[in-house]
Amino acid sequence: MNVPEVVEYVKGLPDIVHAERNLFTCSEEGISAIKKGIKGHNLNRVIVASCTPRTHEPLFRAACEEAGLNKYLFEFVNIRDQCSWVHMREPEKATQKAKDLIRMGVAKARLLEPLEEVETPVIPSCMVMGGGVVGMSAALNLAEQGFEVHLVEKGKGLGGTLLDLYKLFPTNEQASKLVESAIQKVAAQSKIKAYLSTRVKDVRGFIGNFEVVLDQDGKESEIKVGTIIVAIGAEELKPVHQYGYGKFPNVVTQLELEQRMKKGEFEGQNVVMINCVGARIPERTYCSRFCCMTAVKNATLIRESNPASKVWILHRDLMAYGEDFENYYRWSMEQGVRFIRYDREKPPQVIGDGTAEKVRVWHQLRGREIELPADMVVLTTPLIPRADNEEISKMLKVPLSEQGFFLEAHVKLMPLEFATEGIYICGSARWPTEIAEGVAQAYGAAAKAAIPMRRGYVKPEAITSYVNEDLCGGCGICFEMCPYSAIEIKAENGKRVAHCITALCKGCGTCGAACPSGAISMNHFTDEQILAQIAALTA
Amino acid sequence: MNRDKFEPLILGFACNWCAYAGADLAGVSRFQYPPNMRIIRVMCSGRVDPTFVLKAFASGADGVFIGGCHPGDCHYIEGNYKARRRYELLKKMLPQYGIESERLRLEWISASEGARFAEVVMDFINVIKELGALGKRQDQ
Amino acid sequence: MAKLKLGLYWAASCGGCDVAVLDTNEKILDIAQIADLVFWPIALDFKYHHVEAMEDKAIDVCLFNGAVRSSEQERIARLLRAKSKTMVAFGSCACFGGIPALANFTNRAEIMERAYVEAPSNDNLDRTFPRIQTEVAEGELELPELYDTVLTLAQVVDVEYFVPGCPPPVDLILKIVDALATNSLPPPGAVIASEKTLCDECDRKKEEKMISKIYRSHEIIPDPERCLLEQGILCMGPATRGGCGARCIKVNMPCRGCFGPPAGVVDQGAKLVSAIASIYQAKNDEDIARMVEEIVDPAGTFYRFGLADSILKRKRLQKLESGG
Amino acid sequence: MSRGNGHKSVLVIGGGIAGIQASLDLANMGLQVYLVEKSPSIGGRMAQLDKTFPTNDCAMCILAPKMIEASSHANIELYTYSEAEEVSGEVGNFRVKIRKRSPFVDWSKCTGCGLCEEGCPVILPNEFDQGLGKRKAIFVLFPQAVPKKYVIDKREERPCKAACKDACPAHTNVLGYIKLIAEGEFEEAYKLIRDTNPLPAVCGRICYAPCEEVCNRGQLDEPMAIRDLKRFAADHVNIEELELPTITKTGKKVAIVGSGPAGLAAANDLAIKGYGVTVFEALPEPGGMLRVGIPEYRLPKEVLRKEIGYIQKLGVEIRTGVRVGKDITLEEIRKEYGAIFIGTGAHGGMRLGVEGEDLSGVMEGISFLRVVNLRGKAEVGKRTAVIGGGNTAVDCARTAKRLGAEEVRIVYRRSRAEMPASAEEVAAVEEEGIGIELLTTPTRFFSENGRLARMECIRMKLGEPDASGRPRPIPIEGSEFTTPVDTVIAALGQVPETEFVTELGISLSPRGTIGIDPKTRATNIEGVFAGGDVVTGPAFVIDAIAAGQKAARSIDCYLKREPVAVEEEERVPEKLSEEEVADRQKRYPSQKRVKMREEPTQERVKDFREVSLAYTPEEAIEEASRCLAGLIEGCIECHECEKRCEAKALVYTMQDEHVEVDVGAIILATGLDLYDVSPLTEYGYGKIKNVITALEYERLTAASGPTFGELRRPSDEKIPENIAFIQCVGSRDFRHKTYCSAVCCMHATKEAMLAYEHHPGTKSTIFYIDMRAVGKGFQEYIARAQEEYNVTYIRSRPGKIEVTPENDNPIIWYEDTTTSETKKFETELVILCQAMIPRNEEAAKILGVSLDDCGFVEIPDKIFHPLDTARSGIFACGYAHSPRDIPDSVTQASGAAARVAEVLAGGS
Repeated sequence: MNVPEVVEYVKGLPDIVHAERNLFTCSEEGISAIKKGIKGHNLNRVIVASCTPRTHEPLFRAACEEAGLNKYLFEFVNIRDQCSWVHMREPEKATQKAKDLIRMGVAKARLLEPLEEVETPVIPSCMVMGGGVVGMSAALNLAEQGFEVHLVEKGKGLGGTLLDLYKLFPTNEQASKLVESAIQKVAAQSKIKAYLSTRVKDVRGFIGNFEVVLDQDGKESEIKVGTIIVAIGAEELKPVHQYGYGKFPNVVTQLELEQRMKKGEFEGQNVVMINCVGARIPERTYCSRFCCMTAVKNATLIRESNPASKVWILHRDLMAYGEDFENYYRWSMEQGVRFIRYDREKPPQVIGDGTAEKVRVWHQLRGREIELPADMVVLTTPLIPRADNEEISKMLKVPLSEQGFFLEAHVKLMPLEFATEGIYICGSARWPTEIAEGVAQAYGAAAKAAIPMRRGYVKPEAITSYVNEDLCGGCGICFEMCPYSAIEIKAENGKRVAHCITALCKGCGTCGAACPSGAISMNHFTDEQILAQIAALTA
Repeated sequence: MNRDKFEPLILGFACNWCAYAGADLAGVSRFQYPPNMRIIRVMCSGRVDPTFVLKAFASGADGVFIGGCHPGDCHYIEGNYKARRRYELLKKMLPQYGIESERLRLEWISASEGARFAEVVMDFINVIKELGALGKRQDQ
Repeated sequence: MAKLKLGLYWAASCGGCDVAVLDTNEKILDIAQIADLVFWPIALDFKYHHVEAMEDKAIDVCLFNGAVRSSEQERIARLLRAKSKTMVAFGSCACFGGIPALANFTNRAEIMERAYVEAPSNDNLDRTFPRIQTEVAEGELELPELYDTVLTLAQVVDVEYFVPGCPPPVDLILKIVDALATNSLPPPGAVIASEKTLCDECDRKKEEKMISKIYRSHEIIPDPERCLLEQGILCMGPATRGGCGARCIKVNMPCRGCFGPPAGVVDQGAKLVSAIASIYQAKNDEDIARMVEEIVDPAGTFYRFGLADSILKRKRLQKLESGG
Repeated sequence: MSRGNGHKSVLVIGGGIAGIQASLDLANMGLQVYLVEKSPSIGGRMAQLDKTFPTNDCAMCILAPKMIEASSHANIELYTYSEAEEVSGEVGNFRVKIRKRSPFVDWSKCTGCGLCEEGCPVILPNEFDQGLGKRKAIFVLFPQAVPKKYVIDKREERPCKAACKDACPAHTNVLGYIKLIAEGEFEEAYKLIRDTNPLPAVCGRICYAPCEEVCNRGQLDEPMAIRDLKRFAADHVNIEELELPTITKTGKKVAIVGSGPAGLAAANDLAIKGYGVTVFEALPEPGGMLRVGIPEYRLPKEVLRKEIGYIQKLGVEIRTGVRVGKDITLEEIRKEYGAIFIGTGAHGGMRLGVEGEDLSGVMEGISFLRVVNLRGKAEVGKRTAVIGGGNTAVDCARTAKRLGAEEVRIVYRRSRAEMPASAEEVAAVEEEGIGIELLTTPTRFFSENGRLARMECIRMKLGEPDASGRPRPIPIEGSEFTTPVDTVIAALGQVPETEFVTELGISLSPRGTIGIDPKTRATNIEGVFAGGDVVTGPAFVIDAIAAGQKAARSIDCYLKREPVAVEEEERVPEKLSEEEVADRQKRYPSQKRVKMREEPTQERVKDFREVSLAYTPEEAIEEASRCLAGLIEGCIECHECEKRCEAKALVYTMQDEHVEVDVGAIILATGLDLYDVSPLTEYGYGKIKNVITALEYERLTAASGPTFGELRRPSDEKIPENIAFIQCVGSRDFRHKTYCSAVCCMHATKEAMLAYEHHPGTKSTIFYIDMRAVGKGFQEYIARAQEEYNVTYIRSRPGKIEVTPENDNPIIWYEDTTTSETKKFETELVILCQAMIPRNEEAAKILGVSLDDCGFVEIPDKIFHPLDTARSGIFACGYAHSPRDIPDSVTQASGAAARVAEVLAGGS
């Protein structure tokens, strides 16, 4: 599109004092041009017409603020992603559209009002949901940093999945020994208050002061915390009548295998493991990241403890990603574990009556079907979201991804945070994660939670609703609109009037649109501003 | 104004989290679509007050488009449900004003549906081209 | 101090507003105390030429009720404007178009066709229609021209004050008369009624604005204690200006919006569409379809009194001419 | 003095996405962070990516806000272009010594505007673009660099003293434009020359080249052919199509008297500065001596017309046939113009002062040449004698030869050594069969029937040096002799005609030239300036140009009411010392100068065709590559950037700086490097053009990349319809890297999708061993690639890549493991997913942190302290820790930040 023509046009618009074009507005020189402009022409409004506000609005708002202009007196017009990039074959029309969009932006900008972000205090304490190794690590880190931690565990004791594991990769240390040391550290840490066989019943409030109702076998109690970390992990899929599971006693899952090994009740001679059971299939499309490595670990342990044993792993792709896993994968081959690749269309069959006896599989490399003797068949199944994810997501008002795990705000920008401020996520609750990765994420989530708690206050975006009490008739329709119950109907000397709790309000505007008396106006998106934009559309 | 030369002017509302993001993705992926629509960004499709729709038609827009999140995706949990109901009632009332209900369109577009955004906009523009000008711009 | 010169006129209206002035019963004497009536077609035998003879601004206050939908009404509206210091749009028709403005869903040709041809009692095979000029033996007869579109008073001339209501309640009339007498009128352009909505003065119990069915008036006997809208009855109260003392609500009938939009609202109908659709509980497409089906005539219901003053004002003429 | 208050601050080494994220988290926790990054900008590898999986949004859109936040955060101090040199002390209080490499640019002044880069003549491969694109010696890492500051890539000392630039009166950046020619950038070379000399094509032909006399290369073997290269550059450019600079008008007007080199140079510079310039030229054609004094065979009129045409296009109006003093007076001009520049040169001839000089057949040299140059021909007799020894005499002689004179000879009163004409001119004269009679001067001319027939000459001998420093010629008594002659041309020298200036009262020097203040170039009359031959007496073209430019600068100051800017004093051209010469001779093989070919003698005398033929491009490049300054890598210190920098930010002598900081903890986040895959000769990287690496591909598709986002294959710039990716090139391979680089599976799929997005219909094939797409949404991403983006996966590790010569298409030989058949797969472009390696050896050594055998950081307790290195208080994240993609690096970075916060709060 013809940018100089647009710049000339903008110069002609009323109230426009200065208009300039620069190549990279989001680069340092662009930012300093804005600041210089504000000071030079003592501007009271700034408009940037370039890419999308979704990525760079905070950047330019900060620039305005640094130059002494209230950051809500800034308007962003998208003439790249929604104009020049999508109308490449019609440059003149794209240029005209850019002019219209900027004219509408100017119309809105004229009516922008300065808004102040309200500082709300943050209670320096955190509730960690989930007492597994991930939850404990986050709790220990925050406690060491000096914050009070409420560690809430549904089960009877701390430790989570690690309690069921036998030995851990890569050092083959006893899982129980590690869990023990972690639990002792938690016990020794005075700042951590652990709640066992306790469920979170209700969560109200917002970043800085969440009111949480806990339910310990019927006994309810309430705690107030500044931040929440979700570390409830995930559970192993129990395959339903696949490969004879549930029918043959000697067909078990990897977790069940580890429990037997832990109790010393395992003495398999010919073991066949089948990977991707119930995973990477149309019904459950995702790969659960480290179940291959669990199989490799257990297979290697079997070989090491019983050199006479024969162990096969039937896999579709061996996900030994990174350095340690690839090295361990090669080490397990050296220990005699045999790997056979099978195709999703030609899955292996478990044969036997009463108990599994052999496994028939199409051997890709040899190009024919072979049979493996098996006195034990181990199914490697993926981790699946916990059953109560749905309930917790509704309670915390945080979304779940398609597969049912918790959905973080942005996979790269904010991988350990939710869009809802003050609530953080780590471990397999976000996505199947092996222990070391999970612990690292636990520390990450602790770091994110520590930021508001250390600062002591938060300043949520000032885009909230505002009730003009002279117009409000108290009909109460707005109350029904708000999922965050951020608007309440107060009864003052016999009269009903609506009132917005700015800290709770997310600024969606549903109440503003529904308010029949026009008493509710949405800061930064007022009716007048939007009507002005509409009028400017055809001006 | 004969049919093929007529260039409709369309006002679009797009919710910041889904439809607007979808429009950006269409941009990043360079999906081309006709330039007849001007988008106003709102925080949620629930923010779109029927007053805005009537004001758009009154001031000369030939079509009004509202883009929101798929049910269940709304960043504010329920905003899009409210938008859907207001839209359905408004669609019944518009013909009483002589405004074909097809001139108003509500679509669910997620942040990852760049291609769909382009298709839907292109289709809506063709529908409006068929319907012809609303005619309000002349007697403005 | 000199008595006020008071003029009243009735354009496209039903005469109810004039009757409402009489409803002041004995208080009419108080009015007589402070004002002399100089023009009131329904009640006193003044003729147009009397008004034309006056100097400009001779009439202190003109209470003009009724919408403007013919050439005569427009002429007199402009005449009274010239002759009056203060022009008051008196009643819903003058303020927002009122019931007559529902004609904006059609046009002059359809009205003529209906009234002079289609109406069952007609016997008008040769389709004679009234004409603006007709030559007769005695001379030339004139009739005012009927407009396609009904206009509010303010759309024709400048108006200082608006007294809504169909008809305006008695205490409102007294209030304006008293204000005129004591010269304590609010600044020009004000609507002499409450700034808030009807809900503010409706003392019915309000619990939960959630409805899952909409009843037409004959389908339900509403509970007199509870808010009508919460019982699924289309009450326009939330989007209608207060000040009428909720006289309809008191007789267990839903508000129909005759006091027009409250101060903060641009289009009463649009706000009602938004509010009612938002509180209708719909879990799926069927529920939504049921809601739409239960609101039989949205435009008619939501713009019963305010069509002429709404954003769109009328049905597209182009659509009517092409038979749409 | 050290900075930082020990336990409350942190050192982060490595400014990639991991380092930035860790710094932001720590800073937001209120801790002071020192972020040290080796390259001039933070951003790391992510900045080189076009899009990032799995969301496919553009890398820069994610990275730029984080970089800006890091650079403007109160608690973060950025040390880019710096390295941690020494770390001592223990957790809780480390003392770190940081070396800040000198960028030779004062970053407090540099605004990142890029004017310097435009002028820089040194072109280098751009490492940021994997060598596919180009950058200059002064550069910024990438357009959105943070901080956006320029850095000079200065590697070696310039092997010569750049004497050429000092010797040139206009101080043309000789070494700069020769370097450009050596790099094949001929048009850029012309533009660089034109910056300091408005008549490159003219000077490229007739300049006396003082630069070549002092050229340091001359001390080795032969000086550079600077003038011939200048001409080559000028001839290689279509001057009429050169785009014009944007000029902002000042509204003021300047008059210039005389359109010779001085006048034209002043007009050019003043026009560019926005003044309305009018040139008054007495002759019918502009150009002064260049037009009427220099014969066509030395300076074709067409070349001169084009260069003057360009100056006219700048807005200069040239009024020919207007003699100031006759058709218009200086006074009238003074009323209408803010300032006047007089550059009327020296067109007056000198008389022999002998009897018979006024006979017809005896002509004065300058007017002879003027007639020939204006009308194209003149009458010369069979026997012609030219009196005088300067260039004008040589021009007259060779012109007379070309006009048909059979026997032409030059008569000069001193000896050959004193002949002012340049050696090449004298050699050319003799080559063209023109005799030279030295120590002879005419004393009398005799006529027959009114026409010149004979002249009497006398022999001379040389005596003591006269005022000009040359030996005085003394006639030898009795040596008179007569010789028949038809035409005599007296070319004794030129004298300025300055009567017209007296009208304004302009003071003249005793020699009749205009007197001026050497500093301001102004005459004694306010607003009137002068320069060129009219001031100095006859000199060379380049001197006149330099005088015009200096006058233009003072006029500019005068009209702006500013004091005249003090010109830094003239630098004396330096010679190489003996040792330096010896050293250069050792380093650079001696190489003779490339001679410019000339028209064969018998042909060229027949007409006025141009005698010398320009270099061919190959010859020009060969000659230009001899220039000593250009023989080093990196900046050649030609000071072009300093000249253009408005912020005056260049500091060529800036040294490295050392800073000490005290920190409580350290995070190592040095990121990844790309493994060189050329040792995998079976894949032919480096030999087969259309086999590129994954990061090269990324740069090709990036909008800020060398091809602005067009995926063009290297061999023929064609956009490939069919491309293939090969996984695990160097990874999972005993001969190279045993580990899996963890990122390439998804990276290849993303790049395949990009190809489809850029050109719908493109078919991609990915050869893989295990498709390790393990992250959130990754499997669905792979499925979408297959369904919507025409990507197919073949499980196989290809054995070899060959190339079909006729279309450069690579052929991949592979065994399809599902069918175990050996197959051939022809494609248009192969992308090797190269292994990625850590680059943390130096940092690890300094920090005393051990690395494992694959080069990643050793992690003692992998389960409970996965980010703690062996040394307490030091943590690692990102690719330095272990192979991982961006999302995992970001989560680890926050983890490391938490561990630091814990340790600084006194934890374990």
